Amino acid sequence: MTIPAYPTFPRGDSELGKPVGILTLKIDDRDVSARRGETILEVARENDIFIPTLCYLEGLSSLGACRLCLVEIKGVTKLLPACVTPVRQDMEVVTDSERLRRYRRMILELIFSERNHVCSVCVSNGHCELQTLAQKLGMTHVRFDYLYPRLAIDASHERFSIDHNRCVLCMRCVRVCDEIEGAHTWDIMHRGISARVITDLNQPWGESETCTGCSKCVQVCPTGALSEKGKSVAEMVKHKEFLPYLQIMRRNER
Amino acid sequence: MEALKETASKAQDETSKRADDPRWRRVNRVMRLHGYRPNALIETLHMVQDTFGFLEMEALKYVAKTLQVPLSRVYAVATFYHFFSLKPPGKHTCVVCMGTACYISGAAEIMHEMQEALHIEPGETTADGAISLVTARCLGSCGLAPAVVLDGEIKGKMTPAAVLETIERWQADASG
Amino acid sequence: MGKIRMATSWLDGCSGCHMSLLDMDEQLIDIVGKVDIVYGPLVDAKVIPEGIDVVLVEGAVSTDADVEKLRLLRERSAILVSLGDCAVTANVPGMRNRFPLAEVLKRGYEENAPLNAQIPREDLPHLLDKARPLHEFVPVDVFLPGCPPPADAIVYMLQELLAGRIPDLSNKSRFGA
Amino acid sequence: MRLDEIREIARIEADREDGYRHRINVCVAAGCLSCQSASVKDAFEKEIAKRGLENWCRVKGVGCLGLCSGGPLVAIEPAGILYHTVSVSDVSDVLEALDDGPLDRLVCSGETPFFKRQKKIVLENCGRIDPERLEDYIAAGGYQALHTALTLMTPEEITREIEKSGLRGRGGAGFPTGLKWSTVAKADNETKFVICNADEGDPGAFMDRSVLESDPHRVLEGMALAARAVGANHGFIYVRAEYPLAVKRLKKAIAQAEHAGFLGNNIFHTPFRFDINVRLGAGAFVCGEETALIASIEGQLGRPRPRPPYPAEAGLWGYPTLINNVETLANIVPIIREGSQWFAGIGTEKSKGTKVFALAGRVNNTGLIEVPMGTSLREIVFEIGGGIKEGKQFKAAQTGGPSGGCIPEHSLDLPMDYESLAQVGSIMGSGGMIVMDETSCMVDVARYFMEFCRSESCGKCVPCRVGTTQIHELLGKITNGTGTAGDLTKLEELCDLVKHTSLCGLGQTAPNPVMSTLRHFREEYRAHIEDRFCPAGVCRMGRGKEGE
Repeated sequence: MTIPAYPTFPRGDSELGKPVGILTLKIDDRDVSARRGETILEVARENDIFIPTLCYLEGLSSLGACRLCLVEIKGVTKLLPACVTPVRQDMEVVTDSERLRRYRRMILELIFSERNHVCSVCVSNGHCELQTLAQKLGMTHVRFDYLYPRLAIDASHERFSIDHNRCVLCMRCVRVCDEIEGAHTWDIMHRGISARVITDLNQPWGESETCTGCSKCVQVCPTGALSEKGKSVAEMVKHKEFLPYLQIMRRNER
Repeated sequence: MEALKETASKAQDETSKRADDPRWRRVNRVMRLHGYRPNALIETLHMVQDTFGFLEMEALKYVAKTLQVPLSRVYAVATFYHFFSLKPPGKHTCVVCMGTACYISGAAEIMHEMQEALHIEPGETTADGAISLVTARCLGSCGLAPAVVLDGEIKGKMTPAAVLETIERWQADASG
Repeated sequence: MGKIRMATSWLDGCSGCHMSLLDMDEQLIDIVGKVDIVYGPLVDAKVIPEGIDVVLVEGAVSTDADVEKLRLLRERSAILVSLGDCAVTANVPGMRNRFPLAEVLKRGYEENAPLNAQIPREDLPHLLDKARPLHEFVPVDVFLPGCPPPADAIVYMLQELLAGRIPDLSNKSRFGA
Repeated sequence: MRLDEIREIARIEADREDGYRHRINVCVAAGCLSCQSASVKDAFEKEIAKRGLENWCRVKGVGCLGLCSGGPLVAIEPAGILYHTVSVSDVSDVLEALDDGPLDRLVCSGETPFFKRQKKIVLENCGRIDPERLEDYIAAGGYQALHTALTLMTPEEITREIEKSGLRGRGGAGFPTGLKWSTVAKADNETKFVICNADEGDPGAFMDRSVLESDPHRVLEGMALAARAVGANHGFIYVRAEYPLAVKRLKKAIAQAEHAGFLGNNIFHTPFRFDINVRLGAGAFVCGEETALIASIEGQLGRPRPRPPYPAEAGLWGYPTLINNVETLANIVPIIREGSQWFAGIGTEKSKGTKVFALAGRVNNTGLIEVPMGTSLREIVFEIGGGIKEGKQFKAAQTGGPSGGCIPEHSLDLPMDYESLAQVGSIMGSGGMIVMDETSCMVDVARYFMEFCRSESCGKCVPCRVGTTQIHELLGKITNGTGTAGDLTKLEELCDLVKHTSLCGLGQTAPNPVMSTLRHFREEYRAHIEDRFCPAGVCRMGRGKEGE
């Protein structure tokens, strides 16, 4: 196993004279200010600069797993994920370049090739983050062979179902169940290409001893993997607004 | 109320059974040494597998409960690490080393022959529970490639024929 | 300036993309003035002609006959458009791909047949192991996903092609609806 | 324990050894054990007892003697004779020959390049001491470096010695060890940890295993020195469960060291305290990555997390943590004992010291070797390795395992150091070196390594999880004769993506075997695709899918 050398961030020395905790940097040649400790993604969003994300969700811990939010930083050879990289004084960030666009499209191609994402017959058609990203990033076709895994649908829960064909392993369900609901019903079994989300000891969801039926996992799922039963495609809109709200409430409690 | 009593006494039985059984005492000892902290999970699973040969569902539940680790996390850890097995091993085990040195010296050929002879894939056990076929990443016997472990005994410079000979003896044992 | 020689073709699909093509309302008149449709389900021609300028292909590649037809179309056309999700991703026809072919045939022709259950073996094109998108067989010049692609996107694409440009279709259509 | 007590133990031990006219050392490391060296050792003991020679001869099981292809190996001291392929039936002949000179049919000449060209620092005790006896280690000078460091040096001085020695990490990319130490040393925290990474996962490497099995105390002492330098009081050794013998010897060594007061509280009557615990890996290559390794010690899934923060700032349970691999730590004791200048005098300008390689594959002499950095590949393969088996043609040497690359024939004169290896698209890695001849297909080798990475990927990030699978699929197509002209471009694009966008080192280096073979053996790929022909005759072509 290779341990790559520690990359070092170019440190600016013009921090003197700035108000405490506020720093300035450039994103796509725009001067922006930020609070110390904020991530590149947060600062970009405050300034309406688009960086694509899939595993990231405001209100949950960040993973840096989908790699769609990779950005270029001047003076750093590696691409870094915007969702977990804190801003630094005088950092120069590029969120959009030919190279980034190419990588992002390829990452989407890989996700589409991994499982059976048939948008036309998906319950989330029209409300799917993956579908929207493909359109937004101009991924019009997949050049790699589809893997066509044989995956199951678990509809044993009385109100929800999970279709593994649509899962992108973003782990939002795992995180929301652990971090917000506190049940930790979900996790991921196996590893690599064989990884699957599971409930409890890989039991049918309906037989889970720990699931509270709160539906948070369904609401945060970016695709049609987790859905509510009995809803039509038009109705299957996900509501994630509760997350930042819950976070604020919990912080206030403390 | 009756049902509740029954459940309670069952749980009691379960605990005392585990306290009486020397095998479970080994497992409990590991957990106690680590102060029943969740971070003892992997060490505990090692002991369960070492004691029982594999990780049974009931054992996973028991460990989850005792260490206060979510069930799904226990299952995740037990399947993430390839050293752990959720299925009982066969009576005999044939481990074919697929390390680089063994691979370029013909390990793939040995593995191929074994699959043909046993009609199973690597990681599986024959239907009669007699023989498990396993691959190893590297046994560290690269100097003696290709290496095969037959029931715990490392054999170097192996050929398909030599391994088959042992396999056939095992098969004869099982049917005899 | 002479008219553009256009062909359309329908492989393993539902013809929905052709419907969408016809769904462009009054803009159809404008387009028809500029193109000759020389081959396809919309016209009578039985043989694929030489010298096609643009061919729109709907549907996935599912049989050996599809492969043959697609190769011929590619050979005889300057620009090949992969029209709709079936052509671009194999879409619904590709949903059989996660099952072995024998299982698929058994399911379709035996288990679900109320009478005369039998798998057809003669006079039909040989089904491929998997239904696949066009670009896994031939080079494709333009991809227009959608199930079906909206008529407006088709219009935009044709207008751009007529103007001699390879269109940028991102944002005009998407996978699924 | 005090220094004079150590010296006393060493003296008694030396006297005891000198009391024997003949000392028979039988290699009981993994390689020789797999050719039944244990029964050879038993046979010696029985035969000596039968002949009543107990007061003249003693038999000892020792760690790796290096020349694994000649196992079981038996060394006779003080005559300095090494016998190869000793079987139980040879035992009485060997005993007969003790007084009359060597037994010609089994003797290995000590003058052969295999032994003469090596320089042993890390392996200095391997094959000389009984790894299960602390006294043996002490007699070989053990724990004196720790005594020196604790009584005569400040932590800063220890770190400075390591910095000045130029030692670089032996687990992979070669990060300067001293710099790593000083980063952890500077971290402001009362609690710090030192971790020894013994999760040797490269499928063609076994040097860490040999060190642990042959000289476990050296690693413990190295860890204690590191702990003193960075200010840590707790250590962990994360070792593969697949190495039961190494685990057993480590645990035994820790117990001995604790009992003797080399670990625990008030070591050498100083305020310094340090304890070491062993944690078992469970079969996940990715746990060689620092953050995954830490997660695994915490009992979690071995999934890497983005860095920064680096383990040096926030590691095990969030505390500053130093992680070094076994071979790196095994270099610490000699550096402190002999001084940084001595160490810096060995090797090349940028790569100091020696490197242990697990030499395997199609060479005559396979086994564990240690050479100065900068030794040429040609010297290793043709002199130490004794050339290619059966007089075949050298084709390539693979270093760095699944993260490394293949070095072709025209680079045979390449010096083995970090920079030169990087230049040809490989890496030093942990030290696996597999030599290949014309019977190896380079596309198949690339496919083999990609299969490894695919199944070892933790699955967290998309490029590694799906990218390695797609690369493996493409290589599968090429090696079964269904590759197409566009596949090489796709391969290159995917390799570029996986290398630059994966989360951790596993993914970032996974494409290396493919990229290096594409670079040096492109015509072989072409032959598979265009002519449906495998030049090495390894790939079974024409097993393609129907309809294509």
